[in-house]
Amino acid sequence: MLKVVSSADEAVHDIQDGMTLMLGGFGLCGLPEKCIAALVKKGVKNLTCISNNAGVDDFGIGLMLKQRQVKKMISSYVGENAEFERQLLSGELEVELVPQGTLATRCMAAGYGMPAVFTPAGIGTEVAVGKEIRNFNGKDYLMEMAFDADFAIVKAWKGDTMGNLVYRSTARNFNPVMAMAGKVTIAEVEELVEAGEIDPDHVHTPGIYVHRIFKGENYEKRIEQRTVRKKDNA
Amino acid sequence: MLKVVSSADEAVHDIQDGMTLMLGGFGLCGLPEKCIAALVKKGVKNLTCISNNAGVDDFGIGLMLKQRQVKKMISSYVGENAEFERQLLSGELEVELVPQGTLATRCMAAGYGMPAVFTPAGIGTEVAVGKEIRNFNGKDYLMEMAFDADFAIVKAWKGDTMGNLVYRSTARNFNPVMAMAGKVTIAEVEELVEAGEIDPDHVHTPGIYVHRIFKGENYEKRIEQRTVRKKDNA
Amino acid sequence: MLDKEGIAKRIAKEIKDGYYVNLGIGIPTLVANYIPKGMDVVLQSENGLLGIGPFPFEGEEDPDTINAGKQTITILPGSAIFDSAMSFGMIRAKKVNLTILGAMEVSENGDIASWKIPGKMVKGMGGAMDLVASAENIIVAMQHVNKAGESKLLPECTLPLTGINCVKKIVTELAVLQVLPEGGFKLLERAPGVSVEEIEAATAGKLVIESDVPEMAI
Amino acid sequence: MLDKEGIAKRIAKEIKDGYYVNLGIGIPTLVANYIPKGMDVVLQSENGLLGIGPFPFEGEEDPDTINAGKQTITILPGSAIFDSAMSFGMIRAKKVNLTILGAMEVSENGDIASWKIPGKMVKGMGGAMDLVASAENIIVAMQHVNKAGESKLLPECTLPLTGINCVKKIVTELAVLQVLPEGGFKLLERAPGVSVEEIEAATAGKLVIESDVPEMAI
Repeated sequence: MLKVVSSADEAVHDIQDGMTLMLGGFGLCGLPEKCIAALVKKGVKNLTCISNNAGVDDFGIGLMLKQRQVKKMISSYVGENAEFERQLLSGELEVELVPQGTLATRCMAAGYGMPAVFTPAGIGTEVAVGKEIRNFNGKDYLMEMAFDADFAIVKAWKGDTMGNLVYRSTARNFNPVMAMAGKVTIAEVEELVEAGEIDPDHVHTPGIYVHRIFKGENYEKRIEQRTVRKKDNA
Repeated sequence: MLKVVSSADEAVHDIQDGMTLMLGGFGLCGLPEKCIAALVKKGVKNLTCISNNAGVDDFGIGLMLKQRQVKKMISSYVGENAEFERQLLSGELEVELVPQGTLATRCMAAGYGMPAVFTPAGIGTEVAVGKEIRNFNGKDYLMEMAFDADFAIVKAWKGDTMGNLVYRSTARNFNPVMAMAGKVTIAEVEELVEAGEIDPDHVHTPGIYVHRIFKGENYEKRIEQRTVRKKDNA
Repeated sequence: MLDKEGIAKRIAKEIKDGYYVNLGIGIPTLVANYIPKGMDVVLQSENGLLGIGPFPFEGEEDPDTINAGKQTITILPGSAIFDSAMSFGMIRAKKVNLTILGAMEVSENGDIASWKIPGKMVKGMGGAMDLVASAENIIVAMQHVNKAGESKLLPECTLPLTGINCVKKIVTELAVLQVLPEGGFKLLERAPGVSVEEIEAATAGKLVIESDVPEMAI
Repeated sequence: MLDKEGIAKRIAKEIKDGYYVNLGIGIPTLVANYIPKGMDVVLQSENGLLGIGPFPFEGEEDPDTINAGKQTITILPGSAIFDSAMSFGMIRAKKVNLTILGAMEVSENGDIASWKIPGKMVKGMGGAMDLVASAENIIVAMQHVNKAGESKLLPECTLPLTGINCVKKIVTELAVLQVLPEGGFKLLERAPGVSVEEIEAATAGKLVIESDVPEMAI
């Protein structure tokens, strides 16, 4: 299907200033780190980024924030990033905080061709301000609109030349719902295989949703909160 | 989790007259044939059945129709069943025909806690009569309500004792969306394994959605349209 | 005049490299046989498959592997299986590039009727209403006239509708026609050996003939 | 008076066999350590996991396997992984039996504030708004008073809300309290060595004391 591109640079070559991007990942887990590096290198600006988190100071979307490439963040939790907080408090950065489930569901809505969805999340809070509220069966729901993103950029563990994707463990998170939602979807993978090497029953994101795919090299996969236990004496 | 039951009879023991059931399957593919047999044996009546099709005369939901156990069918396509057509034309059977995608999405809505969804399917047709129409971005959509089913009955290929399910090939179809949508969900499987034997990345229906699970014996898995090609001379 | 295979052959020429295509039951299913070799096309089956393969060899039928017409099929390398909600999700989100389906009637503004004859036949709409409501590129494959000899290309549909303002192109045994945005069937091509007059006689809706109408090459 | 571990221990007693439980960040995370052995409980992590296991052994951390607090974890046998939309789908559909989370303030009608201090701290609501809007069984684990010594159990919340009329029970270092449907904090249990008077002094909202309040057994 001619979806395979050679590099992150090629994959993001036509991302322009002012565009809206979805970026997969939860914290630093399952983050499209190669595309983010390419965007930092490319220096594209005034981006609106839809991503659950904003990375940390020196990794993930934090790298784009440091370079002032981001005009607006749409996220559910941004509490691990000092530079982010500084830009937010100074007014340099516009931020729309969205409940995490609402964020995921607005992505899914885009991928499923549903213009809007109903969720009770945020009823009675400032999230509800200016939004339509509807009561179904005695319970209030907010009407939330599907996202409209120029590009979705996701990270999978494995992909094939048809664009089919498989995620690994909790690195799945927002990636499949964002993969469905982009006008153009770019997938970076740790392993790129031939069509037929992924069991069709194991595909998480069908290739129809994926427009470009490439194999990233030397993933850093940084850990945000390393928590361990000691081995018991055997 | 004490989800494993010994038989289809035990699984359906508390299904009562007048209840609403979802039944997985597309045609005869991925049909919960053991539970249907148990419902036929039990003789429970006045059921509302939500299922994409109505089986054929002597298999699937057709067996329940023959016994007049079904008061109402909610389906997208019912064209393979003479007894069905007879009951429909005579007025014995109430039928709500729903576009297939709307049917699937109304199941998903229930499983995802969304009271209603928007779809353009049926705009300008008799399906739209009496329904709320909303325009988003210049296009009209119908507001369709989530289903409300007492039981969802699905068939999977493999399941574990935690209720996690894996489907095989196109026998997946409506099963995962219905599994999510029942107040009580019953899963019949061809192979029942211990917790830990299914790779968490391969689970299609997480066990949280499944309340009862059992291994069915001697699946018939009837084929509706056997189409083949001749082997080329080698 | 074309037979069913001929209609399928002509429609196959509308398919482009890289397309995802949904083929309805009947003549549309036959289109799969005429996709040029080497062209990268993926067939979507709305019961939950991208990558429909040919029918299985005798004795290799898998009851778990069927198409939306409930026929036993095979699955090609690089396929993906998904549930019905995702299947229609990708249809609604316009990820499928081309939809080919049958019809009982098409009107000159692109309305289609295909699922019900009041008092006679009610099989249901299946996935057709979802497909026609969302697809941007819809070709109807059908006979130009019904068994009673009446035109199926009408000013307005008489049967219950499947969808409105949606059909873009029609291929029949007589002709290839485009549904004009302002209404009307524009005659694009004649079937081999069929005259413009024959097509005019078989078309009840407004027929637009702009110039010399070429015979189709198939 | 209870320490954090004591609060977690007391909350663990609210968990029943067969429960699916979502544990928030902070004290709620500690609850996992006190679930009685042999009890079948599955912990849901809203980033997409049912079946959170203990922290990995040193050197066995997997960057792809984290909980909603972004901590490295392990996965238990019988787990399932899913995407964020399904994760919150099951939360909205009330499939999770018990939600335990922290708070900055709780009001006597069950409102909760937990995500923002205007002008000072805006980390975001994460999944908390989704959880409190849908869960039917919500326990708040928090300190009874803040660092300035002010009560966090109020007639009305002063901080931006996370959700309304949702908290059912509160466990603090001083007491276990039930939020009454008609409003008010009903004192159910005192922490070891804590008097009713001390709890009254630390509670700004309406405190309902119906009879002898037992000391909690942990």
